[in-house]
Amino acid sequence: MTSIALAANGIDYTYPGEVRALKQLDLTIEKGQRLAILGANGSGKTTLLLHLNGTLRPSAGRILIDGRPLSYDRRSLVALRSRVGLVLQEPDDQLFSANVYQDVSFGPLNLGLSEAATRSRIDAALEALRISHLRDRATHMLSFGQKKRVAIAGMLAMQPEILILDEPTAGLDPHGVNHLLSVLHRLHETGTTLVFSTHDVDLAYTWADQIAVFADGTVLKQGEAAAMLADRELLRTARLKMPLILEIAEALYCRRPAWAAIGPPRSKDALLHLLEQTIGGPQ
Amino acid sequence: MTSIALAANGIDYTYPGEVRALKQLDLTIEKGQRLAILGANGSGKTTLLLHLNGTLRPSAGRILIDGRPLSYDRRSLVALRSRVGLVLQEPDDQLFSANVYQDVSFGPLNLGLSEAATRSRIDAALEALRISHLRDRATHMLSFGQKKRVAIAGMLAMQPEILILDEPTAGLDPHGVNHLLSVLHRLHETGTTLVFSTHDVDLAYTWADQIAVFADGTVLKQGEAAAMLADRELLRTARLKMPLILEIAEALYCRRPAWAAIGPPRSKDALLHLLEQTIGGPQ
Amino acid sequence: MHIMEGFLPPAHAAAWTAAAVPFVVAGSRSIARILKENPQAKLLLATSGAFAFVLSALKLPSVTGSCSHPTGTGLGAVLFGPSVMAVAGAIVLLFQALLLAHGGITTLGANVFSMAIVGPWIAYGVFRGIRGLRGSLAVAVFFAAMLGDLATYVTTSVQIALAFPDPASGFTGALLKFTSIFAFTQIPLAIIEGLLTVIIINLLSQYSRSELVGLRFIPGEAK
Amino acid sequence: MLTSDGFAWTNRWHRHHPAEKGLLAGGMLVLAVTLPAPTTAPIIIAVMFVTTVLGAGIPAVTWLRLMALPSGFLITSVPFLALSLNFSSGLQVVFSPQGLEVALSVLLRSLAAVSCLTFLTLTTPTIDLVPLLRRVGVPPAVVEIMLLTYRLVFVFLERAATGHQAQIARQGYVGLRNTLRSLGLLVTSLFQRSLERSRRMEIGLTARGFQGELRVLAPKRSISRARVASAAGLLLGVAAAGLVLDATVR
Repeated sequence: MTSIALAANGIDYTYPGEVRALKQLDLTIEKGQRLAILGANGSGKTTLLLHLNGTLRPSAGRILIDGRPLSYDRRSLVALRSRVGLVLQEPDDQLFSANVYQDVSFGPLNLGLSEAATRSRIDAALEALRISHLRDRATHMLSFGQKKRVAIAGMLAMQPEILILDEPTAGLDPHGVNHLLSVLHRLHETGTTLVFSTHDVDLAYTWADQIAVFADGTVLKQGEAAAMLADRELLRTARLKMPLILEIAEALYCRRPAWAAIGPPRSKDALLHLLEQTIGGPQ
Repeated sequence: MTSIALAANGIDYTYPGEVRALKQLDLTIEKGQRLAILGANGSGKTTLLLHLNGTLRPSAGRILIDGRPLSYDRRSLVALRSRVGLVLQEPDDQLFSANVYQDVSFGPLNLGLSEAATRSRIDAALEALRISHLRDRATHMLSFGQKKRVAIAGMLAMQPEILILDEPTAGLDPHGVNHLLSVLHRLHETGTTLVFSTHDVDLAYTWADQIAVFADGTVLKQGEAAAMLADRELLRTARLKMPLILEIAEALYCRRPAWAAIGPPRSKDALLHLLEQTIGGPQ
Repeated sequence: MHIMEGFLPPAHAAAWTAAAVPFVVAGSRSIARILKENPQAKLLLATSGAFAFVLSALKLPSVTGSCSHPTGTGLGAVLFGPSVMAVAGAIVLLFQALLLAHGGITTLGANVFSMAIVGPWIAYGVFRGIRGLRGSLAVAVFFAAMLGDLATYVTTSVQIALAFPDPASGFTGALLKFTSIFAFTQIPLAIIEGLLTVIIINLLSQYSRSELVGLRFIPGEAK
Repeated sequence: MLTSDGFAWTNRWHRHHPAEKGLLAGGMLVLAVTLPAPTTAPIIIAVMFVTTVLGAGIPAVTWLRLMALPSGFLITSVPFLALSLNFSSGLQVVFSPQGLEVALSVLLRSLAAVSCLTFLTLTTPTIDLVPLLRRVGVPPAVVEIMLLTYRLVFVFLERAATGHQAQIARQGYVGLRNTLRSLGLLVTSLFQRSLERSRRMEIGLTARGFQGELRVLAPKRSISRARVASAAGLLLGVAAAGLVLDATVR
């Protein structure tokens, strides 16, 4: 049985004086999982993520870490945040220092690590994101994609067990997305639990183990990725569309029901392969 | 013959003290066209757009408006900007007023229009973007997608002949993208020339008449959308990928060469239709 | 430290407003001059004002546990000069009153006088003085920000003491009373703000040299 | 972001002409500081509570929270008005009945004045009041700067809030030293980004025809004579009631 690392249990939240809120939201994050929180803009995804690392405190309901409810005293929060790392969407808002190396050092130093330990953490984090060559660069001279990687490195240097990323691919071009996904892939393989929010159904489909479909401040349904995205009714409610790969595969399946046994293709290549099987090779 | 509204002729540009630049760049914008400038992040697309409305002045080469080289005195620039409207990527860079109505009024007033004319321009622009209900709202209380629409309305109220948009869909969810595209569609039908920069090949493929493939500060090639995106060599050089629809269609075409006569499908529906023709209806 | 709405008797409120107006008008004139040469400077001035407002909205760790915030007087005076600060400060104080109900309209004049005029001028004078005596940048900035803060708090105490003299010992007694009450919170805060301003100016002069030169904080490099 | 500002833009009276609300709040404020506080102030507080909460529809909790904000200032200063220092025979701290009377009256006057300001803060977007400054002789350039400042305040506040959250996620603000360092870094980055923003905004506004002047048209709003009359009536009523009550008490 898989064990649950972090969970939200019926949480409610209202910003003072505003309407938008989380309503009776449930979410479970299993150890070692890749979970996508999929929803339209402004549906409250960021607000949810800010609850998962204790930045915001729910007005009702609980956040559970290792099955125990989180208490909001300073010590518990510090302990939580050393295990749960959150990277926000906009890298410009989270890079504070003038150069890359200094910026990445912020977290480890706050953890109270020695200088030597901090330096090796920084090296490892820069290496993991393949940006060691940027170490001496000024943060404001970096491109958007580079800034994003530095922001992630800054969190990685704290070695969280659970890494949460808010819209990690937003604003990245295809090349930047691929680079980021390969970094996340390696992280996942070394045991880090990954949670990310996105409105990109194609990304969620090809990359997540589980998807939590999010709309209007609550999780409508959480489950295995392909099952969530094949549910047209659910997608309509959440104002999302079906991933193109799945839509084409479905068109194929409904014509040749027997194929359904293979399971839906999860990548472009799998789809092209399926297509080849269906209509035969080049003539 | 189509007439050329705006063109860049062999322009070079270097930011003071930096490396990134435009090099020997050529671009032509035809009247009534929808042109996508497609390239990776940081390739210099924004720098190019800032030349098209005279914000930056090339160190070599010329910008041609109606075939005449642009001169950079104040009057010519004011005249140029009343015809060429530029919407920046980040709406917060362009919205300066506390409420929506006031903000949209800025451009028309700068054109020297009367109060009555300005008010009718504002109403028309808000209507065109389907945001009349936001007229009394505070700018800072809008969502990102709403801000983006207000920024476009502010430009539209100046009734430019050519509307240039920098990464118009960046940060928008599928719903927001659809809304924006339907607005742009109506604009195009009423004769506005549209130019937009993007790194989204799928968007460029389904939405542009022509594509200028941009890399490392120059336009590699400009031409009909499908032709540009079918050129694997060109895409590789520009670090772009082929649109998924085109890739699947190509897989189908190379198996049934005869179909190539139909031309490539430009939308998801066209692709599904093609697929249906290929493998027959549901069995 | 803001004197709250309605705290001062009308005559005092009016007198302090009258005292503040000439400085704000002079500041506006110098702004108008800047704008004539360079109309785009409007953006920079608004940016400075908004920055000052946001600075004043940040919470400082306070010894007394109550939430306190930096005044930004010293930083503003050192970066933008005291005459511009009179206007920027007045705008910030007006916004704080209207937007947050913090401070007040009737006490605006008194607050502008202590926070946007006395504080910045003292800070600026101290900064120039210490720099003139070849004191280090850090020392100059620390004392400018700290003494700017303290000057503001002493001015506020004077304003309150003038309005409410002690029944027995008059103005002197009242001043002693209020300076000592406010000292508990204000002296530690002034020190913290001094330290914070040093950190900020250090970071800025390392990494934003060109901007600071543009603001004439650091004289441009000689040819 | 700022709770009070949120209500100012969405309350029941947000479309009413700012001059109407300005008249009511400004008039009451004048009454609060000029008429005898012990009798007038309670009436003003009651009237402003009713107009803000029942009239404009602001939750009572929000009203109370904003009214409580200056309590820190009152607590640290008002009690000391009732104490007197006497130097005649060494230093003596004595209770002064005369001072207590002043203290109570200042307390009431301040609260009444704050209730007027609170009404304005919660019902009227600050930016609607700024154009009124032009009428009292503030130069147009300064008014334009204020309009722009207002907008930028929110842009920067949002950045500051996000930056703060990001620093918390990286264990900033733990302990005094760390807090000062975190705050210093936040302010510095905010300063740099603010200047960057002002440069980019110049480009954005130039594209919209900016040549130095920031002229805008406000949405059309008309002054309601009925509301102006009722505000004036209310002011007269409160003034009369306060004075009559004062005369009776004496």
